[in-house]
Amino acid sequence: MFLVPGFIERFLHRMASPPHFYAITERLMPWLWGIFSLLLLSGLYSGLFLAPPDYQQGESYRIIFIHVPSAWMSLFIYSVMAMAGAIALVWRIKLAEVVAISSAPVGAGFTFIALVTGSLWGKPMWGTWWVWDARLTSELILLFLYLGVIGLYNAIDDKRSASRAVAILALVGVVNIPIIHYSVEWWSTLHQGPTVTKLDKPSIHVSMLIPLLIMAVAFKFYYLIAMLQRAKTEVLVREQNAQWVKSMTEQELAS
Amino acid sequence: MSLLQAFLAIVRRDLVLAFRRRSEIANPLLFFILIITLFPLGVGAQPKLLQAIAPGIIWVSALLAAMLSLDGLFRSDFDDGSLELLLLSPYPTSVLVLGKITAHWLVTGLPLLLIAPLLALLLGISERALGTLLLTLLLGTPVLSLIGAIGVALTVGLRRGGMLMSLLVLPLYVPVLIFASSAVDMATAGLPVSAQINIMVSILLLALVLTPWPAATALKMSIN
Amino acid sequence: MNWQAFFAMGGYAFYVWTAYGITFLVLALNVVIPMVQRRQFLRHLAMKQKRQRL
Amino acid sequence: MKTGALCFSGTNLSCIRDDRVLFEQLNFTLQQGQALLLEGKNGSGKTSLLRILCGFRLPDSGSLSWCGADINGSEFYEHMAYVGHLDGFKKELTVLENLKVVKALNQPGRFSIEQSLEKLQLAGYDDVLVQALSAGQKRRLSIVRLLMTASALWILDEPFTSLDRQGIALTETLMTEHCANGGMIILTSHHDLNLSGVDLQRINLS
Repeated sequence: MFLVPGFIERFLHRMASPPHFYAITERLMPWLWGIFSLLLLSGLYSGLFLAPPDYQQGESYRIIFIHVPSAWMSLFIYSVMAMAGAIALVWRIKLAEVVAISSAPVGAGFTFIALVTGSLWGKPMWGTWWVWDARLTSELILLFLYLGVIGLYNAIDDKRSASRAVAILALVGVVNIPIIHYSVEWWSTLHQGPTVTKLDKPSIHVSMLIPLLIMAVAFKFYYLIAMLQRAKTEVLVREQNAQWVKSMTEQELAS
Repeated sequence: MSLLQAFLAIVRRDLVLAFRRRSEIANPLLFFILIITLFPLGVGAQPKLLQAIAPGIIWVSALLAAMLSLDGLFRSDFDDGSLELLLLSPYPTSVLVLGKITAHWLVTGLPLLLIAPLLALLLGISERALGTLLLTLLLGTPVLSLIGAIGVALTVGLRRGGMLMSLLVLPLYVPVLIFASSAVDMATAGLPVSAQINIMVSILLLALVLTPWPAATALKMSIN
Repeated sequence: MNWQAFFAMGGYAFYVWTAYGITFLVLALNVVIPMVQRRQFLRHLAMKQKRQRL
Repeated sequence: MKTGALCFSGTNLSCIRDDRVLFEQLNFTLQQGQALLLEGKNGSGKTSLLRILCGFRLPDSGSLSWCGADINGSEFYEHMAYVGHLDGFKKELTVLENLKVVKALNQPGRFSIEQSLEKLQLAGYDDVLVQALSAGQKRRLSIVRLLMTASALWILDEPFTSLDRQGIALTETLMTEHCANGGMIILTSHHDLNLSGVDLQRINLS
């Protein structure tokens, strides 16, 4: 924790205690929702209305505004999960465990979205729902990695050891993802030639890039919201014997 | 020096155990041959077709055989308490785990190399590709044992860990499958294979250095 | 641009709107499910405390 | 074993299992020559505590230290030996083969394999397969393991299970000897302990 400004260190320290985490999250949530909705609406508006149709793909390219940010998020969340896992393993910070496991279903969701939207985009463009294209294939394997993490967590009863297991698996996965990605890329160029890269034109017009970036940021905020929602539930389950949870449920009972 | 002795003691113990139990060596091998026999029955016996998909068949079967045998890697040690003693040893657990993986490979990976000529015969792989097949098996099967050890270590404490283990481990096997089967493919077509072999060597070295630590950590987690 | 043309998406309506529909369905589920779980768990905890007090 | 004073201590240990608090705020300090007996009903967390002391399980709070340092960064594992519910012997291997593996994995102790076998009246069983031994003989073999490895600290979970009266007396003598030589013992037992001259602490979990 050296080289970190004092106020951030204090913030992190407070966040590391479950009741504070719960309270801070509660207070943060409306703001996150607000920013997310604003970004989402402006992203959708500029993506679906303002951006002109693509000269090759017509209107169908508009799937890009959810497909590409989801694909980015799927990798981003996996690396966040692995980082949180590493912190949990090394410093045994309970909250890092919670963040790691709460990220997994959100990441799996984005991976699923990237696959489905990719397939829906591929049908009109390539004439088939599924091609063994390098990116779709790596995304599919990434989905399996996510499902493995979720399955492992649910299979182990003791939640603290389950978190350690998840952290180890996420770290192993994060080292493997570049290798898997590289191998799949290599495999697909070997087998079919780089003809399906109609989708990545060397440059993308600014009017399309801006909504894409707005959606990407909106999805980051969505991730924060969804992850924190899960984290809150997870913290409650783990801390159910603590006094602060008891008094909270008592208030619930009274009301 | 004594660390080496501890390592060798583990390898020797597991080899002796495997020879006393026998089925541990025979079952994965028979399973491997059996799956390969099933493929011609499933896809038809045209020599051209079989030759084309042979590398894929061999490697997918090798992955499945490795999966089958992996389940026993820590199972009996977990059941009889030897695993606890392994973890309480003052020597680094990762080295002892590497010993167990080594023994596992000697018992289940190495025999695959020995029956490779038989497979070449069954699937009509050309003679010039046989050497490449052997080389990919030599480089690839240890990686299967090494990566698989992490999956088993994570699931050994669970009642029905087998299915979960394959979900955890099979996606990680993708690079080995791709490079190994494409090397055999290329060799059949008479093309150079040094790129694939070089990559497989680096994957093996990487796995050798990087996998024992997470496997050891996962075992500590499983034992509680 | 009129609404009809907008919804038609140049003939790609099915693909575009299914993609957006599934996306927002998954996103919504990923937020709603943990909230429901939390409410259920809190209720379960409250019941447990009630039992213990009796 | 007599060099320097060894010391094993735990502070503020707590353990929660399946949302039930097994114990909280547990403290102990064990010096050389002392023994610690954990008492309590079934399910009171004796075995969980022993497993925490071995480092198999993380305590839900609190810490363990060996000679002042955290057990994971210290020489703890060179100085301890554990006998649990499972004996840790391979039943397809002979007694001697099993003990040779034990020897390779640990620092050599005060007694050789032969001497230790003799002490527990198992001399001559060297080439018997472990699966041919009776439950009591297997338990004695576990105690052989304690004698042949360098272990100042013995952690024993119900060491007297399946031992006959003579075996129990023998084990008690060995435990007394161990403490007299500057060893430490932590154990659980339903059997009434007879360790004469040993500084015995008790912790009651309930």
